[in-house]
Amino acid sequence: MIAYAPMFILFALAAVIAVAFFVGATYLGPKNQGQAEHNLPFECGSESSGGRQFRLSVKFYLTALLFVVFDIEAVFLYPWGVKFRSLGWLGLIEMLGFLAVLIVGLVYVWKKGALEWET
Amino acid sequence: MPSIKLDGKEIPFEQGDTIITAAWKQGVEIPHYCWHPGLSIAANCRMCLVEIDPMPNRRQLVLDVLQWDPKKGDYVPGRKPKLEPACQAECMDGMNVKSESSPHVRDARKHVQEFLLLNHPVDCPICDQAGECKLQDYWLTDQRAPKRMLDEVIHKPKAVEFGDTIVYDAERCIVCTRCVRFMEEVALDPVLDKRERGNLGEIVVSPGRKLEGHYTMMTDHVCPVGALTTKDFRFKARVWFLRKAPTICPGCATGCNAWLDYDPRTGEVPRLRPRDNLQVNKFWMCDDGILTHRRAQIDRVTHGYVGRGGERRAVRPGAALEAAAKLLEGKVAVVFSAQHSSEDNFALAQLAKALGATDFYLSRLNDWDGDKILRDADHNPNVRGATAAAGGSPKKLEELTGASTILALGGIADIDQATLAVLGRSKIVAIAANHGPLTNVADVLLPAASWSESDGTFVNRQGIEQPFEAGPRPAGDSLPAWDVIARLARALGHNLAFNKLRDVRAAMDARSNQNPAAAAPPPAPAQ
Amino acid sequence: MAQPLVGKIQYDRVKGKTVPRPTHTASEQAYFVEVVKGLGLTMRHFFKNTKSMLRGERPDAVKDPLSEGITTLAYPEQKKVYPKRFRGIHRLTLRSDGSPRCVACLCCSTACPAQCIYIEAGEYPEGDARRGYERYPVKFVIDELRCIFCGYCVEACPCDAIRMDTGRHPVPYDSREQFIYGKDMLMSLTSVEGKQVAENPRHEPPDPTHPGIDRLKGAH
Amino acid sequence: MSQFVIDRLKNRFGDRILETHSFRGDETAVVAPSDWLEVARFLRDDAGCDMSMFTDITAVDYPKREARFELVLNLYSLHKGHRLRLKTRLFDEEQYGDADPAHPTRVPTVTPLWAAANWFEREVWDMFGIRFEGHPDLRRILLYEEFQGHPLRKDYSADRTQPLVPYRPEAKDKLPPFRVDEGMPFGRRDWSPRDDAWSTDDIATNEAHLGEAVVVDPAAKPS
Amino acid sequence: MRPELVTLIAAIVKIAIILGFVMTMAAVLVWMERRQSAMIQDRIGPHRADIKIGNKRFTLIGLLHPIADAMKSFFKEDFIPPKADKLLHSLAPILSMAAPIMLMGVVPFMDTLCLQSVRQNLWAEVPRFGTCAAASTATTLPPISGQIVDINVGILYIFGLAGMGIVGATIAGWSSDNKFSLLGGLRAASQLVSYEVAMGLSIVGCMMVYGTLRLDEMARWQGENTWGIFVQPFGFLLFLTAAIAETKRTPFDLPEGESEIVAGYLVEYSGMKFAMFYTGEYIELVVSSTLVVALYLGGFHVPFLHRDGITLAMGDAMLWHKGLPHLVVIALQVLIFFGKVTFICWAQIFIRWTVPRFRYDQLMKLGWRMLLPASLVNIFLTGIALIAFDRSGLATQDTFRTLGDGFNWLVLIASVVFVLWIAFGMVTPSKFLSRREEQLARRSLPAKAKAEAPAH
Amino acid sequence: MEPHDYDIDEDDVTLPTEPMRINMGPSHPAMHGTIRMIVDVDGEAIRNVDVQIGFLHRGFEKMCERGTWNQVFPYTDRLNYVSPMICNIGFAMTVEKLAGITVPERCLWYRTLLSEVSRLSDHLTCNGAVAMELGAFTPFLWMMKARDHVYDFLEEETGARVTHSFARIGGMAKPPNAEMKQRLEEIIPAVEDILDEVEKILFKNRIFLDRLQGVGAITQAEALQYGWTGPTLRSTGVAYDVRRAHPYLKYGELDFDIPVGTDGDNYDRFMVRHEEMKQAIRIIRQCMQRMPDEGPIDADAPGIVLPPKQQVYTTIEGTIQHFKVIMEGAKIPAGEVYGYVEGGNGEFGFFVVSDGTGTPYRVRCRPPCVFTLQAFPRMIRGHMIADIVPTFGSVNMIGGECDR
Repeated sequence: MIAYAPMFILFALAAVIAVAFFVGATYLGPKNQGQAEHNLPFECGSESSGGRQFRLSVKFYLTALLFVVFDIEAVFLYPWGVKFRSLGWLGLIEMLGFLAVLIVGLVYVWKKGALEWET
Repeated sequence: MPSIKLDGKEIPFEQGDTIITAAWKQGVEIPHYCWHPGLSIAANCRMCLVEIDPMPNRRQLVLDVLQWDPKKGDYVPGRKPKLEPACQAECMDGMNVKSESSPHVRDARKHVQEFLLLNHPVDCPICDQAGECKLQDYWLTDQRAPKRMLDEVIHKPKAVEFGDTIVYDAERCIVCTRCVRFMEEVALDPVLDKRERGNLGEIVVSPGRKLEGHYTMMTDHVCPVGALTTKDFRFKARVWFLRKAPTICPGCATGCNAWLDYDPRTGEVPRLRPRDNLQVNKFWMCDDGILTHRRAQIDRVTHGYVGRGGERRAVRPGAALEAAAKLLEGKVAVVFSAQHSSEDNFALAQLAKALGATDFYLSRLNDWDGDKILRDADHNPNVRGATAAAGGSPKKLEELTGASTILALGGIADIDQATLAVLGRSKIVAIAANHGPLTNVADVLLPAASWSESDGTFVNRQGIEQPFEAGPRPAGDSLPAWDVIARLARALGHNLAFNKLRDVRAAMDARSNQNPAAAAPPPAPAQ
Repeated sequence: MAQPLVGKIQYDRVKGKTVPRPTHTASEQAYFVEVVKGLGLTMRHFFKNTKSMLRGERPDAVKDPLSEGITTLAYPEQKKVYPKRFRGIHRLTLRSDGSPRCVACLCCSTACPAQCIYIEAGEYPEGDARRGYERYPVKFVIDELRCIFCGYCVEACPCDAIRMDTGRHPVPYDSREQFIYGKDMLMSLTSVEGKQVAENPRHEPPDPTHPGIDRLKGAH
Repeated sequence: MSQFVIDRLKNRFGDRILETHSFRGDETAVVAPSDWLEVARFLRDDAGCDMSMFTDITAVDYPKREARFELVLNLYSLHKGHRLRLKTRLFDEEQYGDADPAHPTRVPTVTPLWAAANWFEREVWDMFGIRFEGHPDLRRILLYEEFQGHPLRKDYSADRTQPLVPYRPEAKDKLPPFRVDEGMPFGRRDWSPRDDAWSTDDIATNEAHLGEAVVVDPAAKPS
Repeated sequence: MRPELVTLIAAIVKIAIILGFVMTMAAVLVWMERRQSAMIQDRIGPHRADIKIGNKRFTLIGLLHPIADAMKSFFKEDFIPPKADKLLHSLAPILSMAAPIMLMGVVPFMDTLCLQSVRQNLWAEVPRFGTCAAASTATTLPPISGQIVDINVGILYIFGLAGMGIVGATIAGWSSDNKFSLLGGLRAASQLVSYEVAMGLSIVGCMMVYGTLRLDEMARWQGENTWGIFVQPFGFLLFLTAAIAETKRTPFDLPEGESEIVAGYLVEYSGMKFAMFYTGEYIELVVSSTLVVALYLGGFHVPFLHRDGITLAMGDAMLWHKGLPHLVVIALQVLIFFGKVTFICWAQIFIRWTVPRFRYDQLMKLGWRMLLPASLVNIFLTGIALIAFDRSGLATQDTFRTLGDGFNWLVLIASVVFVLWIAFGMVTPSKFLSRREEQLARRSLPAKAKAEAPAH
Repeated sequence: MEPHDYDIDEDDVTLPTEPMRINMGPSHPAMHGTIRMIVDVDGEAIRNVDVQIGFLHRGFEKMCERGTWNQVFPYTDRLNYVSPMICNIGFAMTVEKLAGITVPERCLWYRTLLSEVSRLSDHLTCNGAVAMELGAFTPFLWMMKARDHVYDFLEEETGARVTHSFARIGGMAKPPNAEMKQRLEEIIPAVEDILDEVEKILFKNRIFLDRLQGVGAITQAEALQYGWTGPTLRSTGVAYDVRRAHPYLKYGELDFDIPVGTDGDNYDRFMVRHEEMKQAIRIIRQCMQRMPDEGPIDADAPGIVLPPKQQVYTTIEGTIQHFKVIMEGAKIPAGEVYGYVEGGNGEFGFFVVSDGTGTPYRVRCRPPCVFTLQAFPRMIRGHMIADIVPTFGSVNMIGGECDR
């Protein structure tokens, strides 16, 4: 466990620095002037029109789904990559099979238009 | 009706009219300096020269002249018809006159203009006439050329004081003698004259005398250039900033028609000018009348005031209105004003009716020295109008013996100490444009607009109803008096439906239709 | 939606010169090549300018604003030389005796489209040689904040009394009142060359050039 | 230059072209409001006129005339290079209402002919208060919704102020020596306070001491 | 002394160095970015913040500006929109700033320091090959690794923590109660996850070649063989592109998209919170540069500098050798590593000021349709090449090793030439004025042209 | 939840999303000139746009009705404030047309030259802003540097960098500087150099091209329906340029090309403006050659043009002329005309009505950019949020001109 101690020290320090900045600013800066307009979120200088709660375009979620798919698979590639030289041809071919599935997936999404972001 | 042709336009005339007069009556202007419709003919400026076609079977007068030929660069002999001054040439039926349409006339005017400007100082920047100066106007319409003379101009006396009111600048003078003729013919006091000749000519006052009397300021008015200026208006304003409104002089019962010149930016009224009305004042006004413009500025009531003497303090007019409403109880004596318009007085009469008051008085200025020219002995502009509006014959203020409350209109009035003492025993609500003896003892003082700031009507001594229009916006918090009265009525719970002046006038018309006797202005009170 | 114009549009009065469309060459399509070329250009600027900065050979932006190199100014320390015609804040020119040339004719405030000039005319006091002859500005106020620096007042002045050749612009003050320049302030300003008098050859009574003729001295 | 367009119009419409004139090379034709759309359509579609380009639409206010507004449509032919100004005269809707056939106050929109007219007719509505029948979206365009009046009318005085709409900072007075009205032919004089000052409501809180008392010598006569 | 304690102390020292470096770099980069862009754009750039001592102003070529900015940030109003989620809104900047700092934990900035025996080894040479022995006795000290967190899955650590930065930007956008922020947050999330895929796949090639997940071993492999950029040129481009996209800098600055969505997820941040995002961004820039350096530019490796000193060689032929003490070698490595990182940052700033920004769909297409397939192809090609290399004869492999040395020479010569070019450039005067004269002469008015009739 | 077969018609299974309504402007970095767009977006794609103008409305037309004719010039400066000289000259020419005045030859050349210099500053600003808003800050600042050269020149000529107020009815406020041509000979090459560099850094960069190509495209027919003029119309292939179609000033005698595009998209608009700058430089060179160095600048019209200052100071006639013009303003005969010039954005027209007094009865400005802006919703619908930026940039909406 001691091997990971520096990591936690680093984490702690990073957090401390960030929080210190944060807290410093919170106490040093002037406080809110309390005007109604002052507090409004920025809408380019005019009052907000349209609702705030809405359903977002499905494209954004699709990206996240794709990310999960491809990133997880990428993680599978890492140990393979490290051990690739010892695996040789066999490893390459096996991984090609794995990648083929991945590529088929990519082609499918592509064809389905999930990679079209216009309109 | 006989007629002449001027530049192809048919101009009818009456027997004895000169060309320029006939044209003037038709609204056609022939350039001129020395001619004035109200004065005798001098024909010395030569600006109004016109070309008159010879009558049938007459030979045209033609002159041999040298003309400049720009091609040759030299003068060549030429001929041109003899031109005649339009101010002196009497109209004859069928006469064909060429003014604008004749190149010779245009040429003549150009040269006359050049001569008149030959020794003129470069004074436009400091001259009060700039903007309404005929030299400027005719330069643009008739000369449009730069100077050819290179010599130093002749210098003459400047800023000569002709009297207590008039300053004379000989350099600017074109010696048209309008002022000389005015003093002689209208003011009947030939105190001015001309001396020297040619470019040394100038106007002088008779030795040992000053330019004085009741009609001095008209000399400035008749002066077509900036030679004569009044001390009153001197350097006060630039005329091109001023707007004008048709008004009636509030100085006396003559009711001279006048232009109210005011500055729309500041609301100042720097001068009055006579407005032509051949029935009433012809072309003239007296000095005191011209100076009534000061009433628009001096001693103005601009706020509401509550309290008397040392306790008096200025308040918002609404507060004054409230205070006034509280005072107006019991037996109310109403004082009309001969200085206010018929509408103001009428509105007051309506309020009096609503209050149930029957005790009517009239405040006024005492008589002054009238003359046979313009000035009437009655120093008030609207005695007849106010009397008519009051719906009867209001009593003199001196006859007032006591009242719990007095509702008074108008600040400008002559009140002797005894009457003032009597008045002072009552509670007084005054509505006034100017401070005066009555307002000084008022418990509540409401600001009213001056005559210059509101529309209205004066009835002059001849019984002519003369409407006048507002110039600047009401000063300070003030409002036209009829409006103040209407608001006071509302504050008292009575509804006088006077929102616009035309409401008041409509009510007046309605009353006069009902009661023709009240409509016709009663004869002037015998005094 | 409106129906579009029918028919083919032929506008044959004028022949246009068609601008080229992008060529889509391989090097353009591949992003990197052109980006690297662009990097070359920006680096050229960078090295050139850095070098001139470090070597202190930066072109003088005041004297040589057309240089390829850095041409911005470090403003308050370095100031651009304004051209001759530059319309700066106003000044009132003076006569030889130090009084203002202005005769309060109000031409400038007439011509001013922003209405930023306020003048009150007055007569010279008793005893002054110019009394009666001329007026002078009792008050001459310019609201430099409202002024739009169009130069119309200078153009409108018949006496060469107001000028905008001070070569200054109004300093950013911190209150509005400070932008309101009174007569004394305006009279104290000088032109770029340091002059305060005008070149108007007009004669005034106290000037030696004025003939000074009046009824007593005059020839008649 | 484009006299023949006028001739063509006269041939086609005869007396319905009320007036034509040519000044400094600009040709103008005046029609009745009822003919507005038809003439405009003819100008666009006729092969000889071929006014393909909408240049501008605006109005001019002549308050002394009975039909106070003059609606001005400027057209241009891209192919033929000529221009024409088409005018019509309208009455004030605020005075005559919109139903009086003897006093037409509206014209049909030309937006179907030229899409460009859309915003400019909105502007004419905004500035003059002239409505266009059938306009798809007749809102104010340059001014805000709460604006009162139509400012390019001659009787809208240039110094008129508008009431504040909420969420605007307060207007500040000008500073001395520029008092409220000084130095400007049109001031930013606020019209409302006088009425407020004269109101008798809420006196107690509003009472203000405005100045010193003025007492005039009774003997002094006003001039 | 107990080895654990030594490791701990060493770790703290390393953290201090890294933190010092990162925080300094963040400030310096702010200055660099502003000053460098000024130079590119023919401006002066920031040079006004000063310290007055007596009558003298010290502006330190504008370096005081970041300090002034930081101080100003502390004293600015801290603004939270009333309807915002206050917790998340406050958490976002902390995450955005802390995560990149943590990322620096696995970056090797030096070779393993063999502390085994201070008196003997630190000032002496150590053998070129072989690793340090672990602490065996009570008196010997353990070796100090070149990174703070000595774990064997460094790359995974990086990818794991990089996700936190995404979270920071996304929740910033989400919690701000502002539509622009929301769009920015969404854009940030989409963009970062998309490019993370491409980035993750583009370095598989590196792992295949280096055969490790440890960044220090990767660096060491590059030192022994040749730099990654030469064995994975294609992968380098892919990784660099993805890395720039991950740092959200132009041309990939859509989440902020100044002219489109105002400032994206930063719209509702002010004062120090904004500064924290800002700092975080520059730290990210440093981190991505360190990764580029560690993966492709030899990490702390200097051409021909080995653990035992400088050895100029070409293949098996050793040309020159100079032994150097261990501490000197390590110090040189640290310096050169930081130098390389700075250089890469400097180069990235140029990219920012040269190219315009992508559009959202173009960006996503580039990520998914170009970089992702390209990185798959890269994996495939690398695999084939590696197998071919492994299967080839010794001679071929020797040739390649010699080629590796050749690349080392290339790097060395290029660096020297670059330095000399700059030095030479600095001593010659600028050519501005003479060139301008030429231009004026060249471009003066053409000879009087005939008055041509108008074209129509 | 029902199971879906994802291969069936996609419209049935697409989740209904609500458009998000965002305000772009009035104070938005891309909305230079203060304009508000209410944009309905679905994700990043734009469903609808409502463009609202008027934030910079100053009542230009109302203000013109209260001053003298010459007092309109400062207002025209603020119409198209990146090429104010063209507005100045356009108004002067319109009133001269109404008054029937002809200005001297030298003034015509001078005005032509100044117009083209102004066009240079207009297009430099517009193209620079397009590049800047796409994130390419560097070329923008280079172009600003070039524009600064142009402004320096204009400042030397007129006395102010932007608000020149230089034209007068019947002439110009001042004659050209003695060293004007020499200055131009220095400035023009510097501007050309910068244009070259901008070409190098932008014109082959795929990111830049992708952002412009095919975005905001409009057909010729639609452009004409919307009444477009100027570079935006020419980008669709219609070679309508007032300078050629109705030559004014000296354009009829000059040799220059009218650049036109083919597709009417942002790229074409950008390129047309770029090419126009080169043509403007060509025109400036010709003007420099052919403009006479001597001769009057003002027309001979005493009631309209101010006299020389020396006459004002020394002679009463000069003073009177001066006062007449200052007090009452130039009296323009009653009538109404429409005058037009090729402004930075297209046909810049003034419809002027005079009632014969010194004050304009009605001044109407035809703002070319409003026509282009009106078609903006049509151009942008279906594109993405980020496309608003280059499209709006290439429309070159100038607040002062648009809102008046």
